[in-house]
Amino acid sequence: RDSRTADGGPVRLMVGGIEKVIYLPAKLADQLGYFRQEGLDVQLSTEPAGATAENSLISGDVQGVVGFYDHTIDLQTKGKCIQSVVQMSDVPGEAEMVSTRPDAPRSPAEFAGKRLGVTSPGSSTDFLTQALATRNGVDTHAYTTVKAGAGQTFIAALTNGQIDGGMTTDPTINQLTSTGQGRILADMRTEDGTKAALGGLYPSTSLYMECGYVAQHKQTAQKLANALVKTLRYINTHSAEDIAAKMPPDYASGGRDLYVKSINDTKAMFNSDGKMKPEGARNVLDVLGESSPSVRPKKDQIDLSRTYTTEFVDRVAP
Amino acid sequence: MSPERTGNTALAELTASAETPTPDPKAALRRRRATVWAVRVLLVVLWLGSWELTVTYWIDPFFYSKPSLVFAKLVEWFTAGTSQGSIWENILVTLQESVSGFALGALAGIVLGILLGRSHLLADICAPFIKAANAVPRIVLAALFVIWFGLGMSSKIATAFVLVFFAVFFNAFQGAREVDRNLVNNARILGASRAQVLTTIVVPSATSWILASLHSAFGFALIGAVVGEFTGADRGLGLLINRAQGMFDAAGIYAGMIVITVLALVAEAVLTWLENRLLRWRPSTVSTDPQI
Amino acid sequence: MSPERTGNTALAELTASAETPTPDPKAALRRRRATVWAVRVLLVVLWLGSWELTVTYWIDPFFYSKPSLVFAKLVEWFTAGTSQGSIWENILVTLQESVSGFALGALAGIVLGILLGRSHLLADICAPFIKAANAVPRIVLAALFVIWFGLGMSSKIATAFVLVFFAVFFNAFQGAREVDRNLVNNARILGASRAQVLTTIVVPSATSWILASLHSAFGFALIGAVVGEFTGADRGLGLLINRAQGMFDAAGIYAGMIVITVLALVAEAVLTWLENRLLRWRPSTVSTDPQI
Amino acid sequence: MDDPVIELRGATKRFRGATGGVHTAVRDLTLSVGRGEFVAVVGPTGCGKSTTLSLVSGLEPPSEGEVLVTGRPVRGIPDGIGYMFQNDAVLPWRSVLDNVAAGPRYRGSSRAAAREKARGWVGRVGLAGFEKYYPHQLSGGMRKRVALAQTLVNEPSILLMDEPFSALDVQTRALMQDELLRLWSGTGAAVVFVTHDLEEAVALADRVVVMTASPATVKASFDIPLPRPRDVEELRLTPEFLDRYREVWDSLREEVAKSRERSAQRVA
Amino acid sequence: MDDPVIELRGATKRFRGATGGVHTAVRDLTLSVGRGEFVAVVGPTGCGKSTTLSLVSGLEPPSEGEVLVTGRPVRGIPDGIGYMFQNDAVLPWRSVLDNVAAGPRYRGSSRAAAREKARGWVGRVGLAGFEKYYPHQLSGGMRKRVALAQTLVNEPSILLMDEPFSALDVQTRALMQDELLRLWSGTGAAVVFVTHDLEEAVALADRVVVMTASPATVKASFDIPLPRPRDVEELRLTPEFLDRYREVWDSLREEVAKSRERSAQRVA
Ligand SMILES: Nc1ncnc2c1ncn2[C@@H]1O[C@H](COP(=O)(O)OP(=O)(O)OP(=O)(O)O)[C@@H](O)[C@H]1O
Ligand SMILES: Nc1ncnc2c1ncn2[C@@H]1O[C@H](COP(=O)(O)OP(=O)(O)OP(=O)(O)O)[C@@H](O)[C@H]1O
Ligand SMILES: [Mg+2]
Ligand SMILES: [Mg+2]
Repeated sequence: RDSRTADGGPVRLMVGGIEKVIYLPAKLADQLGYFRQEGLDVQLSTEPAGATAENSLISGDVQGVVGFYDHTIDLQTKGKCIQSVVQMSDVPGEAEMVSTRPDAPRSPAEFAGKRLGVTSPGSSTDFLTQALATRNGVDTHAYTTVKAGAGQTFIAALTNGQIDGGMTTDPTINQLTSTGQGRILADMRTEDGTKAALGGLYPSTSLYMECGYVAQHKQTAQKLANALVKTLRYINTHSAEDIAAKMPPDYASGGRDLYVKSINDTKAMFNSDGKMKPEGARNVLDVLGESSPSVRPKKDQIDLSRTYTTEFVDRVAP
Repeated sequence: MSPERTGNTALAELTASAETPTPDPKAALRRRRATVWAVRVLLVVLWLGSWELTVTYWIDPFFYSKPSLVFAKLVEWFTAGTSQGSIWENILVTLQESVSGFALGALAGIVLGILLGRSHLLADICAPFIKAANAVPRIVLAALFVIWFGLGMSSKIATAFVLVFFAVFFNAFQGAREVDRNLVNNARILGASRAQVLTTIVVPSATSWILASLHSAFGFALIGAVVGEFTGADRGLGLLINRAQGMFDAAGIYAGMIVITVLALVAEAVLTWLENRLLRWRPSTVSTDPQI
Repeated sequence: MSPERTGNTALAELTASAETPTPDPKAALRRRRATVWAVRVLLVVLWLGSWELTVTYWIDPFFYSKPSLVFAKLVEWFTAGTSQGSIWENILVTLQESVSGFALGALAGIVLGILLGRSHLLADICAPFIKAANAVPRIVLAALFVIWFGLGMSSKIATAFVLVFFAVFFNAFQGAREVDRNLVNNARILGASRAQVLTTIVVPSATSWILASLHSAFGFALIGAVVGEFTGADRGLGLLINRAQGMFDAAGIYAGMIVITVLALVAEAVLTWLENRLLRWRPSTVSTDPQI
Repeated sequence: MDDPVIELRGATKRFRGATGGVHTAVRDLTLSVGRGEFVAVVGPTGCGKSTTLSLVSGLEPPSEGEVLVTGRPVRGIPDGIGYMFQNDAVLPWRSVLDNVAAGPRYRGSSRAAAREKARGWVGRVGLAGFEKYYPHQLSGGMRKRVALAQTLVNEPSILLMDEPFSALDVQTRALMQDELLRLWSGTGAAVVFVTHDLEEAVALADRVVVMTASPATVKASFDIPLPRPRDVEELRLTPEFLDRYREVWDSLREEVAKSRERSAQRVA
Repeated sequence: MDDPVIELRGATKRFRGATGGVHTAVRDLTLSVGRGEFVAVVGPTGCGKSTTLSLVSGLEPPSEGEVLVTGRPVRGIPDGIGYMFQNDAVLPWRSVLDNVAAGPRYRGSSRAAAREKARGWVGRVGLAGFEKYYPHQLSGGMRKRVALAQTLVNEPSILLMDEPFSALDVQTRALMQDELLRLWSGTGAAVVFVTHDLEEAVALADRVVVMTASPATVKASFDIPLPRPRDVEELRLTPEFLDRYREVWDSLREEVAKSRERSAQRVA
């Protein structure tokens, strides 16, 4: 079943939710034809949960995953070597949303006793919420973590008052703010917002692959890096409208305006060089060291240099 | 005998020419069918109408969409295609997964069910394992299958398989147990070997049990395929729905559900035809069966 | 008559004192039970042993964990508790959801199944709708239920309900159709009203059908609760498993599955007890039933 | 006959036969049974006797013609009817006692009253001591007697019986016959009694109806003017009885021969 | 008797009765049937006749004692046995023809050969023309005849029959009886024939065994030294026949009375 192919064969990439704006570069690169220009035959699949996507990577069903960087650290505690090859974003692209009801928390310091939604327990949204809480002096046991999913279930939960707040991404953020059903408490879609909330950067969207695969298939990795960095540059030099127009029409089926606005608001999270900032990686480890039960005991043994490489993005032609 | 044996039309003729108040059974059947269809259509129209109206005038179409939007979405899918290729391709993928899962699951369920149903010792030994296995959440299994079988079709087939297998197994098992002992004894006396008892007595007796389970099983197979696609896939109706969920596209969710439902109804029609063929020996109950 | 009627011990006594080669049925039953348990335990040991060995020596425990790790995880849960509170609390939540869903779904399935099974007109009208509804993927429904009913218990109960309902409905429906017409006719002649025919003939006749479906239904109820919890929740075994999935904790996944399985087996034991009570009138088939 | 309780007027019953053909079981049957009359029906096997009873009981509608009970056309099951099927239809999940108690329970008796009544009937059909047995624990003849008790406990005013005593030994049968006559004599109930035992037919009935071979219709009807009350066993040896017997027998023999012949032709 | 085909030695059969008690259906039964012998068994209803047959057929094991067929103890179903049940057990999903063809098919005939053979037997029991009917389309007596053909088509060397003709009219019954005798006479098959019709028993059998009231055991055995071949209808009027009949009848009557009494006691 190990479909790891030699350079030149089809490359399967798994996206942890292909329609999520934070993972936009993957589909956009495909739509722009950048993979094909590199001579790559890329097949995109999707899995809604990050963890399942990584499982497919480890079991060898796919060669790369577009997902959150923090999983590479988590997986290193499990003895797996996964590394970020293209680091497309330095910030999570998430926002802590709260409802507009009067009893909703007005700052993370008021999290105690509240019900806070995450996409899934053990996911990045869970860790970010915990980091927000601990940095503001709230014990992680003082609030209730609720699995609220994303999208409609999240919105329904927030508007029904079943959660007081929650961590989510676009287009959910925009949907909530545009209808006035929710407010942004901590905006981690921008560098400033992220630094304010987490005290540093939190690199997220990345293409990561198995270390062994990368070592053996340098050519493929390079081509992927080329295509994705080109895409990042495209994102940084084009308007949200232009980008939206390149995407398949039914990605905007929730409403064209909403989609454009979502891209517009999230666009800022993407860098243009695909390079990991070492202090960002350090900060992720700090955050996980506080919140993740699997990372906490092994925090000091983690070798961050093995969780990412800039070897390929450095070589991308300017 | 022979003058009366003039085929199927004879009955209608006889009763029609008799000029008695006895109603013509064919006409009655036609009338009945017309009523049934009328009521069905009425119900659908009522349901769609009230949906459209409430969403238009009272509640937020964000969550509930409305029939006109769903219809527009369907039209779009079937004319312009979807972002993951032609709708027919997606249907074909899901159908392939569920039909394979259905066929394998039903076969395994029937064979194992009948074997265990007829062997008390085997049943005693295996029963707790099977019952335990039945309670394993398929959604967790689906994730495991992706790990075990990969992202391809086989993991979806496996998910469909486990759903179908248990539905069929329990019925085949009970059906094999319920076989009239007199019939088995008679067959044994007449010289049937164990295998012959199984094929000529047990299997036909259990047929109505098995068919009953097959009615729900194809639905389950579709669900299994969709769950598998939810867990990880690159094509298929499940993915289409999943994507719609992520994109606030309520109309897409409902449109996907409708496509799946139509598939199920088609399969159902095939099954019903099969059932009617297999159970031809039954007394027909349409006209004289006491209503309740 | 009277001298022979000395209770249950009489048979054992009679056969014991007879000093014939006829085997003592009680001892035979004991022996049989011992064999069954021995084989069961052997199977479990074999299975766990080979799992432990292969994982230890050949394959990667990252995906497959191993029994010793799973056991350690279970011990941890039951002594130190889980990340979302005491394990008992989580079990209780999931159990509450699935029992409610099971009870409601089974009741609705039985009532509707029997009613439609006895009324051909109603069945003709409703059948396509029910069959269509059966094919709607529960995982999609679970998301809709969270939207409609919120994140609380009711959305999980609803998910369990739809899973149980269809499993039971199709069997109750077929069971009601399979009722021996002679029995119905006899009851009508004896003066039974329609309601009485339903309660005294149809329901008892359909009992074995319904019970067969209930065997798989509680498993489905558990699955429904877990799927519901996967979609959105703050407690429950499903969430525990989901968390383990998110944290690459294979041992946690398997431990959660084991807890659910044990719940299902307990429920199964209750059902079997009920079945034996309800079907007491049956000829006992243990000793003389032809094997296969 | 004025004021008949059961009246069939040109009743015809057709069934859908094998391979889509039409099978006429009863053709143009006209028959009346008066109040308090005991009619025995005999005829070759498969001619349509059971079908005729099911028409009267309202379980099957006639394809043509009319069936009247107490003057009204039969729609559904007429009041006061009792019908003992050819194949016993006792409820397998009820004990003997509860099987017999079913009728009274359906008709609104309390459980205790129904059981009390049933207990008497279980004894009367010779099954005392078997009250708690389930049908699968009984012999063929015992099951038949449960069905008999089940029917009689309702005290029907119209009694249809389809070979009720065929599975009983000679002696038990005689006892049951006597019991039946005793019960019937007081009530003024109309009885239609299908049997293959001509002696039984002649000994019990006021009138013996001989049916033709399939499709059934009335071939002949013989009044049996023997005095009542009758002692079945003694009666059997009287010359009047033997005369009647001979008469019916000749008529029936002809019919059966005809049915045989027809079947032989079909083979050829 | 030397070299009996069927031998029961002190056979006892107990059932678990209602409410956990034990019911003895057959007690200490000793009986032998020789090669080519035709034994009729009569006895009060519910005494244990069917149970005895099921012991011989190997369908039920005895609780005590021994059952031998052709000298060997019965384990499973002995070869060459044919058993016509009291309740017909025809397959509802097969047509008349395929029901009768079942035996040959089981024993390895080709479908065509089995059908050919079956067709002859369907005609012989008078069901020609009904080959394609399903059992639910037949009358009670017709179903019985299907079962009869089903059993006889296998040409069994040991034939167990449990009230085979009880649902037939007098004439058809006489025909079937003649047919049975004709078939049997050549074959040297052993027949055990349970019936409630004493006339039938005496007319057909070499020996009539009278069973006691429940639990069954052999009460008496009467040789019937009437000459063969017999014409059943004529035989019935000969004085030898009537003598034998009277003998058996007296013996049986006593037994039935006993069974009655016991049941009456139980009521009291
Ligand atoms: N449901 C049915 N479909 C087709 N044919 C039927 C059906 N029921 C009865 N018949 C036919 O009708 C005829 C009469 O059947 P019926 O049961 O009335 O006979 P009967 O006189 O009671 O015979 P018996 O004495 O053997 O009980 C038979 O030839 C049978 O084949
Ligand atoms: N499975 C059983 N469990 C308990 N008791 C049984 C069972 N089978 C038969 N009996 C009892 O055994 C006795 C004999 O039954 P059997 O069927 O042999 O009688 P029979 O002589 O064939 O009667 P009939 O002439 O009425 O057919 C009956 O009293 C019956 O109650
Ligand atoms: Mg009849
Ligand atoms: Mg018997």
